[in-house]
Amino acid sequence: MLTDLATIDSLFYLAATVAVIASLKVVTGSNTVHALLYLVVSLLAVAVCFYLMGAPFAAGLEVIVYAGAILVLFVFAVLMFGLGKDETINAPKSKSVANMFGAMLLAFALLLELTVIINNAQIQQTLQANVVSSKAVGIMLYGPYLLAVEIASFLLLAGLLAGYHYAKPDVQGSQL
Amino acid sequence: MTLTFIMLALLFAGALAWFSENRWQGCAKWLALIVLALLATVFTIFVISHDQPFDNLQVLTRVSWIQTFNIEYSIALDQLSIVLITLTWLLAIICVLVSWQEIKQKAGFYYFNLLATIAGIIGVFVAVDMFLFFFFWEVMLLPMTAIIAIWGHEKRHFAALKFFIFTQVSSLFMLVAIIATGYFHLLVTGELSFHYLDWLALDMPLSLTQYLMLGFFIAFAVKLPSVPVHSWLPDAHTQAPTAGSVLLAGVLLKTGAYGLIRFVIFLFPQASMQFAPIAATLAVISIVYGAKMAFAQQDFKRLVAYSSISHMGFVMLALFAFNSIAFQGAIITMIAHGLSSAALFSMAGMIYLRIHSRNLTDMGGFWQSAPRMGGFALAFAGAAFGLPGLANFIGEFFSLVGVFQVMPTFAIIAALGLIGSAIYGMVLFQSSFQGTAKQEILDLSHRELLICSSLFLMLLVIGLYPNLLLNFSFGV
Amino acid sequence: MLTTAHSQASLNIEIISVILPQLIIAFGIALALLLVAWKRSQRTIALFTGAVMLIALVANVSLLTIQPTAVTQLLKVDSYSAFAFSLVLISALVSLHMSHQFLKAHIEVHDEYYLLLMLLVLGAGILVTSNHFASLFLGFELLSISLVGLVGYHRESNFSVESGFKYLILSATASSFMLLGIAFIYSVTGNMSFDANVPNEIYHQQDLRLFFEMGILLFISGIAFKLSIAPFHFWTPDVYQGAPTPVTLLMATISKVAMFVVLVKCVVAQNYLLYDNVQLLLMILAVASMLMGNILALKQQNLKRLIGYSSIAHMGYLLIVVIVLSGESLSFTWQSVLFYLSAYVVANLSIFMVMAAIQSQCSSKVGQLLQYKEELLLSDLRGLFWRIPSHALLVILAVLSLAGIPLTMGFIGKFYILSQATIAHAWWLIVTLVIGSGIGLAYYLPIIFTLFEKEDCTELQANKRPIIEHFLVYSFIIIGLLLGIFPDVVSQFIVSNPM
Amino acid sequence: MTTIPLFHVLVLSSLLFAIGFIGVVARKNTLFILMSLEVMLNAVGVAFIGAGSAWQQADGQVMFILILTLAAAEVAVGLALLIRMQKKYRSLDIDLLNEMRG
Amino acid sequence: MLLASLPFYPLVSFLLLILFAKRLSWRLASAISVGAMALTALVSGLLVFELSNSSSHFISVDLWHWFSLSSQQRMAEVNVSFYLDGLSAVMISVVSGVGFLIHLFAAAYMKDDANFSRFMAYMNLFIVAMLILVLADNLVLLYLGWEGVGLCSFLLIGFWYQEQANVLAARKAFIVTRIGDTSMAIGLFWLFSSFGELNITAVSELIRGVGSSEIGFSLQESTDIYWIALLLLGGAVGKSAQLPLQTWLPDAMAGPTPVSALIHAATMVTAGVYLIARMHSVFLFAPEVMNYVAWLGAITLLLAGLAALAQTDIKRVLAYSTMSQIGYMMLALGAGAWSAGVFHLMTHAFFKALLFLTAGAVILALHHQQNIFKMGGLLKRLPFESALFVVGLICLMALPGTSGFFSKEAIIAELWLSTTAGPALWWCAIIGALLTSIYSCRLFFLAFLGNERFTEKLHIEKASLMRSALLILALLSLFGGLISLDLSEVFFKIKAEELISVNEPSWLHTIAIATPFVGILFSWFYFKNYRVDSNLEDGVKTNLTASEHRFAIFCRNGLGFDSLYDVLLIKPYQLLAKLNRRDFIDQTMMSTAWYVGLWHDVMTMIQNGNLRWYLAAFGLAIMTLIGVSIL
Repeated sequence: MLTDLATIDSLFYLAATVAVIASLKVVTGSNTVHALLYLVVSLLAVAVCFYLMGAPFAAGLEVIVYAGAILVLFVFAVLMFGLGKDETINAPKSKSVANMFGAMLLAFALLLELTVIINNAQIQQTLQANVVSSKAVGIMLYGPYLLAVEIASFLLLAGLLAGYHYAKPDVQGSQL
Repeated sequence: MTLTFIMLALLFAGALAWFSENRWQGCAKWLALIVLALLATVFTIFVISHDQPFDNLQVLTRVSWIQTFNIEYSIALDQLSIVLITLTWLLAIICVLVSWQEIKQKAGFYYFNLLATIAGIIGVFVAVDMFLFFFFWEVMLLPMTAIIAIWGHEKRHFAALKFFIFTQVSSLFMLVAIIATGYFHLLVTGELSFHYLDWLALDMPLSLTQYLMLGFFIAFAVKLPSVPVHSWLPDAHTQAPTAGSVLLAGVLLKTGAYGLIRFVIFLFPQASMQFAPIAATLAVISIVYGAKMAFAQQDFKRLVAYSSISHMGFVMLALFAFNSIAFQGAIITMIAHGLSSAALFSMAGMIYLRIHSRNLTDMGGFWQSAPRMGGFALAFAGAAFGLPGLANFIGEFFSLVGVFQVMPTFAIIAALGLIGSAIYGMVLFQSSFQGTAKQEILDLSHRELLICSSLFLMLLVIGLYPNLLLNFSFGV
Repeated sequence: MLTTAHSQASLNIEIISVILPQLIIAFGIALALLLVAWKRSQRTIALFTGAVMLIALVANVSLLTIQPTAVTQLLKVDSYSAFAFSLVLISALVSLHMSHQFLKAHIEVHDEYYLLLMLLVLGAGILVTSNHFASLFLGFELLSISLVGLVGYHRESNFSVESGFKYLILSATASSFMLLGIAFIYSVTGNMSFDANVPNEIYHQQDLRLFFEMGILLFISGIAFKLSIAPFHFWTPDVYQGAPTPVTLLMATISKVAMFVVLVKCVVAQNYLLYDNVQLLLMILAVASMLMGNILALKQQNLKRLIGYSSIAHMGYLLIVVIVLSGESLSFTWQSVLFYLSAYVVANLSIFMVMAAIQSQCSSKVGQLLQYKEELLLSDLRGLFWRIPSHALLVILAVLSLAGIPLTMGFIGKFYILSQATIAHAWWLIVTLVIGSGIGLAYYLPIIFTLFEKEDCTELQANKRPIIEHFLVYSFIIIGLLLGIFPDVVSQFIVSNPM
Repeated sequence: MTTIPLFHVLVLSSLLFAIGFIGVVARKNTLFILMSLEVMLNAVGVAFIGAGSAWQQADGQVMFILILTLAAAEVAVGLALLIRMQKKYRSLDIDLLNEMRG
Repeated sequence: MLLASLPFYPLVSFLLLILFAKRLSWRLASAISVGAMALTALVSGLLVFELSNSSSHFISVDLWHWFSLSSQQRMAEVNVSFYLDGLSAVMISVVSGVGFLIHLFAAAYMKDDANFSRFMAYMNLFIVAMLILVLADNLVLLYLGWEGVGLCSFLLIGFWYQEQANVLAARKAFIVTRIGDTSMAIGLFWLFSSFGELNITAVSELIRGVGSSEIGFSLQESTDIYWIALLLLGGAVGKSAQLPLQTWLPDAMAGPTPVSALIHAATMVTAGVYLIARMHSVFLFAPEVMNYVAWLGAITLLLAGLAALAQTDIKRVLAYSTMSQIGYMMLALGAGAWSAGVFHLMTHAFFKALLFLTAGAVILALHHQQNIFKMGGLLKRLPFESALFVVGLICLMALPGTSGFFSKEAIIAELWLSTTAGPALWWCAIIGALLTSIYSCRLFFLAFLGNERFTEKLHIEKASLMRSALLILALLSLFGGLISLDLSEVFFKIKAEELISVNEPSWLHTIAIATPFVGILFSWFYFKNYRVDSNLEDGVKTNLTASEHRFAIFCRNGLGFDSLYDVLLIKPYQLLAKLNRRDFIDQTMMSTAWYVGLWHDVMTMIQNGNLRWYLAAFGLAIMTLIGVSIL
């Protein structure tokens, strides 16, 4: 019954809805860590969308790099420097129970969706047909976009240097 | 090449004056004076010894300058420019003389600016490539603005700013018109050209020229100045140091009239003729309004400044009458006003030097202690209100006679300006030199006497023997 | 299954030589990292950076007359981009000199500063040569991120965090918008190269066209943000003020040049102007910039803010060229843009050079260290002319150039713009330009007047200045005058090549 | 071809983008602003992936990867700045940063 | 050559005096100026002699070519050249002769003034300008002289410039005459544009040529001539202090008395008369304007006479009387009695100069007391001056035998039958004569008879220079009428002379001759108090109070013209000037700057440094732009 309804379209819309709701929660949340977790949910939902759109490589990257690396960076920052404690007075208030419930609901929806996809052969088939394979992406990356990759590395270097400069401790006795 | 040499020499001498002043105090003015006299002589010899007559424009130099736009460094002379350049030389020397005592701070840089302005003005009168013309047009503004802004009176920055913005904004319209004409030339002949003589040969439709003409007209009307864009002038003249006012009133305003003649009327005769009623109306308003405003002023220099507006109105009216008599009148008025307003401003400077005020209410009864000064003041005021026998009368008479043949009503209203000029002339002279003596002042020194008497003599000579100027045809 | 036929990029010697300057910079960055590992010295790294840039500049000279050459599908080098990159490199060199003056007094070694500077230059180098949205985006980001690092570089400054944050967040937002725009464009056209033909069907499909136009709009607003074109200009004065002076210079010159060149490239290649809406959009932006920039700059006392506002207006003027662009006069358009940009760059370099000199001179010494003078007010220029005429002369020339007065390059630049606009009969734009210039004079001239005011402080003395500064000042005076009087010297480098 | 219309993907992307932008504008906490920026970038990624899959090209995904890089760099700088701000102002209220004006 | 040199003697003197103003002693300065004037008088005498003996009726000389005006029709040469014919001969004789005498007088009169040389210099300059005016062969040169005398008049009225009142009087004189001058200038423009000529003889010939043709001139030209004549009349009216531009003359009495004698009685004020006489050919072809001339003359004659009746200042009485006498001349000109008008001009110059100078001597003796109510009984104290004054007065009243009688009778005789004038104007002239004799008697009785009403000791100067000048003038006044003027060569008649004596009533002459006596008789009784003055204090008081009714004040203040002009012209002009002192156009221009500044303030408020606002603005801008592009 559930599987009948589960076409690629409907799954996509569901994931999209989850992403939107989760993003809304990110934006409106008051607790930093909660918001970050909602962000993870949103990213996961988007990853599902990617997957459904035939970009499994991108979906994987989304989960690994985005949700995995970047958000962890956030979490580290929040936890290490105690940023979570600083809440602006005007942040919207919400009940934590409702938050928990909502987060659970969204995560659950995503889980459900994933299982449906994995278990539904028809969907898998359709997806296979449409996929832009990671191989193609790789060829592109190291073919025409080779320079772009190089430049992206410099971009990361720039981010690194700037971040280092801002974050490094003050030199003792120095005005600058 | 001689003219180019003269202009470069002026700049060079200016720089020299600037630097040498640091070493030998007080040498800049001598240097400026000597250089001006020398170069004026060079110019005279050049003009006299030139083989071709200057009835028509004689192109002297024509060198390619900016190839991207086919812009040339091209200068030419004709009688009109010769006359105006001669006036420039005269007033330049007067300027140095009136600054003799007045400018003590940063004298070196001052004379640099003065000489640079003069170089720019000469450039304006000789340039025939329109880009070059515009170039000089702006270049002469810069040192002039500096003179106002650095050595001016209490509100100098405001005045300099106003002066600069008015002229600059209006000249941008001219620039657009120049570019448009240049590209129209490209459209017609397939070659971009900013050369005046090329443009003269160009046949342009009236629908186009009326806009182009307007672009030029705006710039020149501001410079002239004509009501309602005159409002920079009183401030600039009032706040400028004496030499600045002399140069402004004496020569800079003439560049506006020169532009009207050379570029508006000769380049776009039809469009100008069509525009003549409006221009003449503006001119008449300038005459009457200027005279009326001059009467209301309390400030000596401001009064003279407004009288300049009135006088230059005569020039514009005469030019837009399209009548040869009026045209001659316009040119004589230009010269005459150049001399007489320069004289009045010098007078203002001399008074300012003595009593440190330009306010008429602070003056009065100076005739008692300074009779020579009073006599000259009266003579110059007389020139300003068109006393026959002095140059201004010839100018106004020719202008009005000419205008009357074409536009009687305008001439009659403009003649009311004569009454107005008598009124402000009387106010000017009487409240400064007559009445009870408010304080004693020194009479003219020898240098000042030289300034006043030379100016007066020139006014008188032109007034009694105008053929000096009238013998020129000015390309009519 | 549609796959675009990407020609396999072959990075042969010829192509490498074409992007040699960029490569030199990139290589220089890598080497600099090694250098840091070997020896941390202010002097060494500064000299090294300077050398890298000089070599890149030399390498770039030969490219000035090059035929358009594609380097993979991402980059395309032509004479225009080479010219623009030369401008970038020159400004970077001047900025380097200023930065060195600014940093050398400190004990701490600021390798990252120089690295970021090189990264910035690299980003600009990529931008000016980019021929693809991807490279555009990367260059854009490289520029932005390096700038974010540099803007807040002076960490002791009160404004460090503020300006850094402002620039980071706004620039990130702007780039997001731009990316969204690119995504929309891409989703309609299916190709991200500038050379791609925009399919004809989008004229007929309403929804697609809507997305396409919105894409262009978002894309342009992203670029407009970087160019600080009104109404996306809000960050400009604040960040200009907060950033260290050499960095402000970078923002005023490099980022403007690079962004504008890429904007023109993109608009030219993709023929966006075929859409009336785009033209209207650009027109609104241009008019708003010309007016708002000039009006906001009035009565401004802080010099850097003033320059910031004036840059808004200048970009507005320059935008006119893009609006009236037409296929026939493409090379003329390029000439106008590049000439105006070089005039703009020279003027900004001149002003900032003097500003930096004043700042370093007016800084007070606290112990061994210099307390850098942060706020540079108009009144700090007072009487400069009588104390150091050369510096003041440079400022005068620069200000006149910005105001577009003859004798200076700025005037020729304005002449180009007016020529373009006149040919295209864009009278309303011309009127706006004239009004804008008029308002502009009301704040440019007071700067000059201030220079001439009677001196009251004698802090800055001519003889104390380093020789290289004098050399730079005099050479810029000469350059400014020479190029203002003989603009052909510059324009002959901006040769037209068949695209 | 996927069955999901490109139009819908773009709408989703715009929606996410709008949410992110609203977050950037509305939130006063700097951390939330950075998070919202991530949401925006992510939304752009959705659009690229959608377009790429609609055209069946790998370019979309390549762009997504590049955006990912950008996001990483941005977050690095942003968090570093955040830490400086925390140190200096003892607060993450973005409205404190308005010393420069006029 | 003699003619050419004429104005140069005073000019050289002027230059000498002005250049070495302070260094010259009184003796030297007066020698130079008076000597120059003597030379001028001598030369003009020679010239007149030469003219009367020469065959042609004019002498002319070209000095140099001034300029030429080219119009469509012809090239008008305007030269600095002099032209002497009968009319100008009369004028130069008057100017140089009377001028010389007045110089002589002035040298003594102004002896103690600190600025004596300057004064004499101005006087000389005035003579230069006046000679140029009368000798000019073209209208532009005439205009030069015209303005020149105006300037000198201005200078001399304001000679004692420390007094604010004198300054104002000078200004008033200059500006009011300038109004007339402007009208004349417009007339010149008009003349040139219709005839293409500015030379006086050439213009006359052109006009006569037009007029003599059988059909007459076209309508266009006739209106042109009408306007030209009217505008020239404007000039004449201004200079000659006729209605409506007469208000400056009484105030002009602020100048030293020789000035009043020379400029404001004998010469300059008659320039208007000269102009009309000179341009009579124009006026002849504009009969309406001739009519106006006559009427203006008549009205001025009456009103000025009326005003003279109420004056308290001796010089103002004389000033009004001058006005009224010039009214006679105008009346004559308007009636076509050219010769009579010019004749009266000449005789008037003699006796009015005499009157003024004598009055000056009296004033000097009374320490600059000019109020006739503070005089009285001078006949006994100053018999010589009083006698001369009486001579002047009887000439003024035109008692038979005096010069005034001959000239005035000549005018009155021609009025009745004149084509333009007529009985009405004749009656005006008669009433005018009556008024003249009344105010003359009033003046005489009040100042010279009765008791002394002054307390200071008289300052009696017996300078022989002064006295001799006065004496010669008195002789001229008495016997000047015997000079016969033959100006028939000069004046052109439009039609053949008709016999005039046919229809004239016989009683006309009787009345004309009798009128002054009636006036004297009337005054004898009416101003009895003044004459007898039995009770000094009361008499003055009662008379003063009696005459202080409104009408008298009204008359004394120049019949309200001054206040009328004040309200109509001066006040509005001043108000306008005051209101707009700051130039509303400038204000408008500057308000643009203010407006831009306002925008700046508004925009600066937007630039508030708030990051979130910047972001919102970013979004807002994009929304707006999307909105615009969708619409």
